[in-house]
Amino acid sequence: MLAHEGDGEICRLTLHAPEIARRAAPGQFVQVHPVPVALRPSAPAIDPLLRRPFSLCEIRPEEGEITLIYRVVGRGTRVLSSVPAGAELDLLGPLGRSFPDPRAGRGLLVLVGGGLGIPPMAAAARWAAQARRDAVAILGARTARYLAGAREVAASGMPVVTVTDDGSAGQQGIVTEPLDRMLRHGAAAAAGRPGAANPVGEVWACGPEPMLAAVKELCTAAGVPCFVSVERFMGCGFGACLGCTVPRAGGGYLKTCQDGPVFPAEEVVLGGF
Amino acid sequence: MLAHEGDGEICRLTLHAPEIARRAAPGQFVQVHPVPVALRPSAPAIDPLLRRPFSLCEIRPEEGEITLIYRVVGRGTRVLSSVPAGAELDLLGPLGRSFPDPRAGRGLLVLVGGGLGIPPMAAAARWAAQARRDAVAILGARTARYLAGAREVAASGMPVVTVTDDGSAGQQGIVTEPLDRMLRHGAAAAAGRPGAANPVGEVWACGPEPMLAAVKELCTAAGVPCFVSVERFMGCGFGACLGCTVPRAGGGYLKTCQDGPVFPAEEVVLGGF
Amino acid sequence: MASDQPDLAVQLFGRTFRTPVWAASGCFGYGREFAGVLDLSRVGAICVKGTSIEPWTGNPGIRVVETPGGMLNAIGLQNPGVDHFLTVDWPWLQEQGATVIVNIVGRTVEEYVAVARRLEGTGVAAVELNISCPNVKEGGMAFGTTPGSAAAVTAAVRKATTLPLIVKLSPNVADVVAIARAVEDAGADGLSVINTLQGMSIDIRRGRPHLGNVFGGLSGPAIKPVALRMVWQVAGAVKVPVIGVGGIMSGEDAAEFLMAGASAVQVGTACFIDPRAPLTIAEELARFMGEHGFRNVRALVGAARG
Amino acid sequence: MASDQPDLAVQLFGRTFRTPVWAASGCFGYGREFAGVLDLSRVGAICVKGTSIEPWTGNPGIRVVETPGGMLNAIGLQNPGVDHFLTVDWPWLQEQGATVIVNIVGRTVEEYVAVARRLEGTGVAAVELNISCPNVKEGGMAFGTTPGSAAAVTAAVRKATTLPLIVKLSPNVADVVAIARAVEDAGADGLSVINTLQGMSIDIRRGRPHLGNVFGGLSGPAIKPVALRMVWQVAGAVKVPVIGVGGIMSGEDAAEFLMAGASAVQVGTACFIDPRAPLTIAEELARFMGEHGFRNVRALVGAARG
Ligand SMILES: Cc1cc2nc3c(=O)[nH]c(=O)nc-3n(C[C@H](O)[C@H](O)[C@H](O)COP(=O)(O)OP(=O)(O)OC[C@H]3O[C@@H](n4cnc5c(N)ncnc54)[C@H](O)[C@@H]3O)c2cc1C
Ligand SMILES: Cc1cc2nc3c(=O)[nH]c(=O)nc-3n(C[C@H](O)[C@H](O)[C@H](O)COP(=O)(O)OP(=O)(O)OC[C@H]3O[C@@H](n4cnc5c(N)ncnc54)[C@H](O)[C@@H]3O)c2cc1C
Ligand SMILES: Cc1cc2nc3c(=O)[nH]c(=O)nc-3n(C[C@H](O)[C@H](O)[C@H](O)COP(=O)(O)O)c2cc1C
Ligand SMILES: Cc1cc2nc3c(=O)[nH]c(=O)nc-3n(C[C@H](O)[C@H](O)[C@H](O)COP(=O)(O)O)c2cc1C
Ligand code: FES
Ligand code: FES
Repeated sequence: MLAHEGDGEICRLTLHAPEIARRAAPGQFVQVHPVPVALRPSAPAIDPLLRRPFSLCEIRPEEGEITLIYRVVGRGTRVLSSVPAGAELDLLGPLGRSFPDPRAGRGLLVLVGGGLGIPPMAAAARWAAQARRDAVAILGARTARYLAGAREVAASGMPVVTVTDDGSAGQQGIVTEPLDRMLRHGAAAAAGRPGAANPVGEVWACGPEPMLAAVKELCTAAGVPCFVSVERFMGCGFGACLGCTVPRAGGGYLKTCQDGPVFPAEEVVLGGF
Repeated sequence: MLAHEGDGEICRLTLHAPEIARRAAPGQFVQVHPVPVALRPSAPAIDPLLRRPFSLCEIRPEEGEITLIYRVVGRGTRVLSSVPAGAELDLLGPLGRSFPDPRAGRGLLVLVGGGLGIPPMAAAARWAAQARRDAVAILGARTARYLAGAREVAASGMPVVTVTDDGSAGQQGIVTEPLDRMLRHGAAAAAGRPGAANPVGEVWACGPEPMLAAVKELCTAAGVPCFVSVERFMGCGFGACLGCTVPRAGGGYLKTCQDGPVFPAEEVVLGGF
Repeated sequence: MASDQPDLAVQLFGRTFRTPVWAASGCFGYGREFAGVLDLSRVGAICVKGTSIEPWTGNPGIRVVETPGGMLNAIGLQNPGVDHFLTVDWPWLQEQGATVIVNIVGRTVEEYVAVARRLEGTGVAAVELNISCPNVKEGGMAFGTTPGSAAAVTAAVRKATTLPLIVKLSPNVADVVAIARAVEDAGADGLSVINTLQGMSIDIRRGRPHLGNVFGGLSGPAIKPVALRMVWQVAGAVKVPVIGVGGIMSGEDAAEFLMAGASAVQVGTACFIDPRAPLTIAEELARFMGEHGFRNVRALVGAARG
Repeated sequence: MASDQPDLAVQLFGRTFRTPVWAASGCFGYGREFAGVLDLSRVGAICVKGTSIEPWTGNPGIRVVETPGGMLNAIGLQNPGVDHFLTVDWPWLQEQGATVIVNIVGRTVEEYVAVARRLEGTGVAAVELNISCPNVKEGGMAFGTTPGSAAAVTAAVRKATTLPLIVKLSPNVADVVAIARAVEDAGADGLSVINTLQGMSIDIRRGRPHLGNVFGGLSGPAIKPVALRMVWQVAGAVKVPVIGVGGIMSGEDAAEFLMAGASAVQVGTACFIDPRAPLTIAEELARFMGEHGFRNVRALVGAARG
């Protein structure tokens, strides 16, 4: 681990993990054990017991570094937040399916990130920018404080629309409002085409499941391909426990950790978490 | 916590604990939870779950400080050893019965410390020195490395006889050998009476239970009052769980944490731990 | 987010308990060790150490050992006997203003009955029958492991006392509901769920069991999911109040048990780590209730059964 | 302190297992997810996911949640069915050189028998009967909770297969020894002890159980003392080998089970945290054995029984 900063609630963890940085694609995640390696010499630590999944926020293969942004919500993240910079952590990854290659899709790409769904959009934004894909981001949170990762998204150079529930940053409102407008009228001022209303060709979304369900509904209505990144409690993170299932459209279950976390929206039934 | 140093196995922990430092007497102990307070905001940490008992090695009421010396033997002490200097720890104490007031006893006082039984003898030695009680210490360990606390005992100014199993410090042998000699022939060169063979009037011992049993036997044979400090697994450390019992001579049980850890040797049946 | 201070009082057995967070038997002695750090009258109720008709010496050898997220104990119900309790501890506890529940133990039905008789008319708040004791007459199995023996001891004590009668169930059974129902039918006014799970631990360096008694009772956070499941099952099957016990370390843990259907909870192992636990946990529970709009305990009880 | 490398091989059911540290059913899938991080042929044995005659979809809603020192799962035995196993997974596992034990599940005795029949002659190392499944015909209780139903399913499968037959016992019983004996008498060649303890957990913020299924199976270090106690009891009561399972996270934990009388162990939850766990733990066990002068596993088995 290289750096660890936080205000006790939102933390930013930069790790030296060359192997992961080299192989990872945006949308993938890592499984982190919050207890440093130094405290787990033979017997693993049990408080917490399991690893915790976090999306890759920044992937820097050149530096061999990755960055995670997380919120302290329970025991695991609290223990993690206390780990001093310089300590060694135990990671598994990169895990799961990434967003699709931005070169493969067509038309304007809209990234939608809600709350802690914003950090993975930073990696996605950088990917889209590198692929010179026309893209715009819509980022939303309860208040300005929870827009963690928005700076990293903006750093990709793409236009960003910000909304907050309380108006403390950007417009007051929720992410589906600007998305709905874009789907109907196209996005003005997207990369490189000022003035022109650029029709949306594809949407990638990450955030709370009700938000994902709403985004999916709008995209389905508009006939626009949509990819959603979902969250589930995870036993293993690599497909062995069958603990992280999401109902598959048409019956049965998919594993979030292995078949996802990024799914074509039409493949999954949302609203269960 | 003020300072924490160690080589990964033997650690020395100095704590700011004015209340404990003011009230404690040598032979008493504290119950330390190895997980720092910062990591136990509402729910207590469970790895480890229980507190760990450690004898007071140095008690400095003026500075409001206490020092503990401990050996890393398992999970609890390993977690404790990783706590950085400056962190806040949660302590209960002082707990249990101390050695008897050195002013009350008569004749030469012999302190016998074996291994991790040496640290409490440092506080005892200082107490005896302050009381101007004629005293001498016999300290033993497997090797020189495990003589932690011997320096602090010597700092009291009393003569110290050191023995190790392998001869890596002091004479080769075990503590009962010099004790036996002293009980038979008196101790030469005890404080203030060079040359005179000073008969032993009282023995205080702390160390592994087989050592305590041997010390007790020698003292009984010699008719010399003996106080032993015993160790037991502890549930609570303050008399509530009945988990730390030692068989009472004459039947029934005594609580190590409340009736001890220091007992008149004749009151307890040793050899059970 | 906090609203006005929620009301922690609970009415059970025709009496008001100041809070629903009680001290569990065997983890609070007879209260004396705790009097220095808390006001005993502020604890919802104190279940004193399992008390028998004659003094019991308890088990030899090592009696407690830590396990992952829990601890094993094999105290062997060491206690000074009910007469000592009545002459020495009870007067003192009354002076402290404590609400006291007496956990009673016996090797035969007659011994249980004898202890209950002695408590009659003393003013203790209730009797709690610990039916995890070895049943001497029926060959050493605990009374609490079959519906028949559990009901028999309950019925006998029921006849011997007018005090509220709580029966504390053993978790070491296949069907806790069958035992709960049998005990309710036999006259219990309430059920404490659960006592410790039977477990063991081996000292691999010495190559022998840690505990002198080989087996011990597992308590602490490790058993919380089992306790909570049994509280959920029992509370759904009986009409009498259920008191949840097992691994409660925080106000949030207590809220889980109340939401599962418990009318009150007991904290055991937590008292060893924080001797103020019954009060700390009650304060945390009040904070949780305030933040989530529960104005009184009744609103919380069974809230997750929806 | 280390002496020459101790011998980890164990002979059971007339065959040699490379180590006594096996992967527990449901925690290692069909091995595929682990092939990238370890050599499957080096794992003592792989107990594959509980496999039924037809594919099972498993439970809706949240399926796993962490608890203190443990986890609850309510997967609902999702599996692709024995035919999928035989056509897709088994050939692949054979290519990897894996030693495979097939954990079988059913809702009726006939379903268990049907799965066992399909495995006949395939060359899998053994069948492991998971008798913690709901017994549809006897009204939803698990087969493993009464000696009679446990013996009945064991006897039926015994008749249907010449493969070594291991029966995996449920810990949710009052008297595990009675069930162990019944199952041994019915023809089991070995016993796995234990499956998960039934538990639950409540999401107090949403005011409802965490798991979609309300109840789940508790695994992980929290249950180790209970598992170890049952291994000790069962190993003292039966002649067939006992395989210890429950909360094993390290070589020292494995040594505890072997010293208690287990002839081998399985690791489940540990595989989620460290996918190399079966090998890591075997290495740690070898180190412990070397340091304490145990030259082979046989010397360790039952060493604490004195
Ligand atoms: C693929 C994926 C990517 C994620 N990326 C991020 C990220 O970049 N930043 C971030 O802050 N959070 C992210 N999360 C959520 C994060 O994993 C949880 O906040 C975290 O596990 C909570 O752990 P805890 O012990 O502090 O909380 P507790 O609530 O105490 O955890 C208890 C258990 O629930 C699980 N859990 C709790 N909340 C969640 C959740 N939302 N999703 C999955 N499991 C949960 C924990 O893993 C643990 O097993 C992601 C989750 C998934 C599945
Ligand atoms: C009154 C008293 C004073 C002590 N003073 C000191 C001291 O000054 N320095 C020092 O290094 N050690 C001292 N000890 C021993 C110390 O408490 C143990 O080494 C420590 O608890 C080990 O914890 P662990 O988690 O690292 O070991 P583990 O072996 O993992 O502990 C498991 C459990 O066993 C208990 N335990 C293990 N060894 C002992 C032991 N020897 N005595 C009591 N309980 C034990 C632990 O407290 C814990 O509950 C003292 C013990 C007692 C009872
Ligand atoms: C050391 C110890 C002694 C106990 N003694 C008794 C007892 O005398 N009577 C009884 O009914 N329960 C006894 N118990 C069980 C507790 O009251 C409680 O049911 C159990 O510990 C689970 O709760 P916990 O996890 O909060 O400790 C004892 C528990 C411990 C740890
Ligand atoms: C997610 C999960 C799935 C499981 N599935 C099965 C199964 O299909 N068949 C079975 O017999 N046991 C199953 N088990 C139980 C384990 O094999 C093992 O008995 C139990 O988890 C205790 O061991 P542990 O503490 O090492 O995990 C499962 C356990 C878990 C955690
Ligand atoms: S988390 Fe285990 S299969 Fe997905
Ligand atoms: S440790 Fe609890 S009574 Fe001594």
